[in-house]
Amino acid sequence: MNEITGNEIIHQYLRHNKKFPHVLCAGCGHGIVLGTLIRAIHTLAIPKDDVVIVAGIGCSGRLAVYVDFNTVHTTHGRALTFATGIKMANPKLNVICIMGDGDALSIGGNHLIHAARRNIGVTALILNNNIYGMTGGQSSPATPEGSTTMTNPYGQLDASFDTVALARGAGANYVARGTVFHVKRLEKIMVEAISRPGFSVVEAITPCHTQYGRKNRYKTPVDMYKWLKKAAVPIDRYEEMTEEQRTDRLPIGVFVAEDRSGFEERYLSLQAQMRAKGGK
Amino acid sequence: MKQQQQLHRFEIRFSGLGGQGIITLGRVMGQGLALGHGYNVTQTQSYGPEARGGSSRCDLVISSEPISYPKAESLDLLVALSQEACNAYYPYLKPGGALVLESDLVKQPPTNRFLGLPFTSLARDKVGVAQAMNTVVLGALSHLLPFISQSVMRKSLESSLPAKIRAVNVKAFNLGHRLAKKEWGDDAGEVWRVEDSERD
Amino acid sequence: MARPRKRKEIFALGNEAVVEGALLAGCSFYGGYPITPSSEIMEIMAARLPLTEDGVFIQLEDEIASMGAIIGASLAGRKVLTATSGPGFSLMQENLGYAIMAETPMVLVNVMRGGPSTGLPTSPAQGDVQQARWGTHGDHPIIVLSASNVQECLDMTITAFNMAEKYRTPVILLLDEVTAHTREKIEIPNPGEFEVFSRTVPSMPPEWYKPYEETVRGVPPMPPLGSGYRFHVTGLVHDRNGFPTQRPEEIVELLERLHRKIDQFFYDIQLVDTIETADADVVVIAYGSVARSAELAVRQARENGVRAGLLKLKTLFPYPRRQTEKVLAHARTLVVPEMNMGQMSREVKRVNMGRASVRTINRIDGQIVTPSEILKVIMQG
Amino acid sequence: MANKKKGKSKITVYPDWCKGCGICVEFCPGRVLELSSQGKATVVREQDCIRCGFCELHCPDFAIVVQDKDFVEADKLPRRRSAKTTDKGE
Repeated sequence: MNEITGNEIIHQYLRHNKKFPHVLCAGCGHGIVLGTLIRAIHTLAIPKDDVVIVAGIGCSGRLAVYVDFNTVHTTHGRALTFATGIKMANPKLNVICIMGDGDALSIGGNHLIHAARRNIGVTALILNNNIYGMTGGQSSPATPEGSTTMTNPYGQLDASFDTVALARGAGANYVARGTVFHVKRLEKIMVEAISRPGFSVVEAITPCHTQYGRKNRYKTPVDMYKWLKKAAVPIDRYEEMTEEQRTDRLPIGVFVAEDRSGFEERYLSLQAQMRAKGGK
Repeated sequence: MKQQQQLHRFEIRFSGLGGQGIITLGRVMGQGLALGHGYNVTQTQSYGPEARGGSSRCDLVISSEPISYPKAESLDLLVALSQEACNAYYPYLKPGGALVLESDLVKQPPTNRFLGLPFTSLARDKVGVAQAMNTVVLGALSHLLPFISQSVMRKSLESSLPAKIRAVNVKAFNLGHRLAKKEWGDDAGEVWRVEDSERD
Repeated sequence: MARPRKRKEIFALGNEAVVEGALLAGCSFYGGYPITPSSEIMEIMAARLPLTEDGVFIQLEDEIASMGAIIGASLAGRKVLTATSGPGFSLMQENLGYAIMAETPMVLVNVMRGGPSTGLPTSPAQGDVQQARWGTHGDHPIIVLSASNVQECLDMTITAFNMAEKYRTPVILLLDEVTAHTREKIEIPNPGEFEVFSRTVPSMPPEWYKPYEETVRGVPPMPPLGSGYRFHVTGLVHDRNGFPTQRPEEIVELLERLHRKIDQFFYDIQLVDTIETADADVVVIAYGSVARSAELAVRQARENGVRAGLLKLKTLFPYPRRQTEKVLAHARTLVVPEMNMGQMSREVKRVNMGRASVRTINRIDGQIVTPSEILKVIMQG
Repeated sequence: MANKKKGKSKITVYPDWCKGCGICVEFCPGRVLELSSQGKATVVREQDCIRCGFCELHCPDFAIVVQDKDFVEADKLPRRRSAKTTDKGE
């Protein structure tokens, strides 16, 4: 075993002029997602220069600053719009968007559905922690009905978004869900998401014990990981379950996997066609 | 190109119903005067709901000098292709200005001094394409306005049209020019030629 | 004035001229969302860009996304354009601030229409002048240009791109419905007859590159994403390496540099045209289509024996203070006609400091200020 | 794969980077790690490590490195040679 493995790989992709440990809370799954993403990029052997990480605002948005890629930390909810411009301007680049659930599903919901409809060749990595963590624990569109937050002290009234159903409905080429407990599976998903053409959506369930857990029966980070271990069920098994068995269970795995060409590819071929014709 | 007649803010308004090709008419004429004849021209038009539904309007200001204010304020020539348009814009015609009418559509002219032709039926019956009505008007005006060279305007028209409708439009243009000469007389626009030569 | 080559002439809309100017300036990326009365810019770009070698056109889901996309494309090395009007301009303010903070060159054309809100979609107005200056939050420098006729739409678009690239900043070009929707004959300049400036890129090995380093001009070089210079771009206040900072001295250093890189080049940025101002007692200060009315009024006033002049603003912000002070040396009266309630006259009054009497003419009825209205005020002295 | 590797691991925890969240301690099948009185993960039963990789993969702060003992000792030093890097710039 002479290969460098595990965190030693990751250390090579971290920015050496940044101070570690990072700003996220102890036990926050976001670091695990970042590690997983780095391993996926390493597995695919993509040069650092060809990777652009575009992040939104929130805890997830802070990840970009720590990695030695081209990194763009954008405005709240708008990461996919920047990513769309970058991909169209230079289709050669691997553009990966890191967003939170509030970022991608609430303020950026419109951009998410249109990126999916357009099938732009970008990987959307949605870090779902069911809460607005950075700003102190307010409700997000992924906050489960009935749970308690700073802005829903008497219980969340509205239903939460099903990211997978939303992305599929909007036409994403690849849709998958993983958790930070099931890391190897998540890594496989990311490898596939990045290498597919078109728009890929990966929802990573990454618990926030600080802002969500403490108010909702999960006292420590470990409690949250135990919940993940128990709640997550591979999609094929989930499908065989009865409605009753499905209660409080979360299907994980790959939900959509197609190979439709991305918007940028379709644009380039249209351009070549029009230019060959010499205009209209 | 022969010596350009001196013009000092000659203002034309084309008006009528949406779908009559008024904007195209103004644009083609403006382009011919600006690029073909070398005048300074500004063309403005009605936008939005006004341009979609009932009435349509397109203005040209033509001048030998640079044009400062681009909108038409006091019309030298009003082309009215509907009764409503005629009613609405006649008050903006300057004293001594000319009124050109679609004589089938404007049944109640606001004055007895006007030049009329049944442009729509001419286009439909003599050209075979009712939509070429605006080009018949363009042909007629190329006769009426002394500062327009018929051949230059026709060339400009041809250059702005796709090949498949070029022949029809040239036919419409020539028809308009011929009939205006016959019906309105050789010196119909003489008033502007005289006025301008006096000014210089 | 010997011209070696004849220039191509076209009979074009103001909006069309913007496209011609943008393409001449090297614009290869348009992202936008249609809105009256700016839509022709987008429509023509949609037809033209796919026919060029590397031109990209994309219609986004809204104006917020339009700004995001063009900023992204600019970071990836493109010269980028978007155009909008009224409500769309309001939506763009968020990412406009980002572009200022991340020093991203871009040109934003706002064809002003009547407001507030949906307002008067097809009527001209100049109600977005102060929004262009202060619309996005926080203290920030901004370059706002204007054009009053179709030829200027072309020329000022080229200028806007050059300034955006030179100063690494968004540049707003404010047009109004009249200018955008007037057709006129314009000349397309031949290559070589106008300046085309492109952003400076770093010329040191990547390891030594500091993305927001202090330079003499205050403008750091900017590599395109993916060219080997990996760095962090953020809308947060950042240090020289691009990383977020909260250290007071680094905050001040960044924000002061953002201002200084514009402030020290006022002579290059503040553009005006003057007509008969040398001896004028009454000077009209106008911009956009109203400047055309003003020009006619000034000429008529001269014919009537009044020494009138026109100071036409082609740069609205930073406000051309020096050029205004020049006319204030002899002007007794300044007349400021605008299609708003007095947005630019605030700036004029600020510079005037009570020296001349300032007369404003304000129209908010969706109509352009006419020459006769201006003439009347000039004649009153 | 696990048993074959039992007792052959070298585990390093960087205390500066460890935030003491306890994930590694809780889920380690060999109970190799414990939280110290300082609240940091520490290696207490290295010989029981089966190199499943859980702690390394699940450390949110990249503070744990698990290596092959024989290999590290042969090298004498924790390895710092550059990996199969795909970085164009380096």
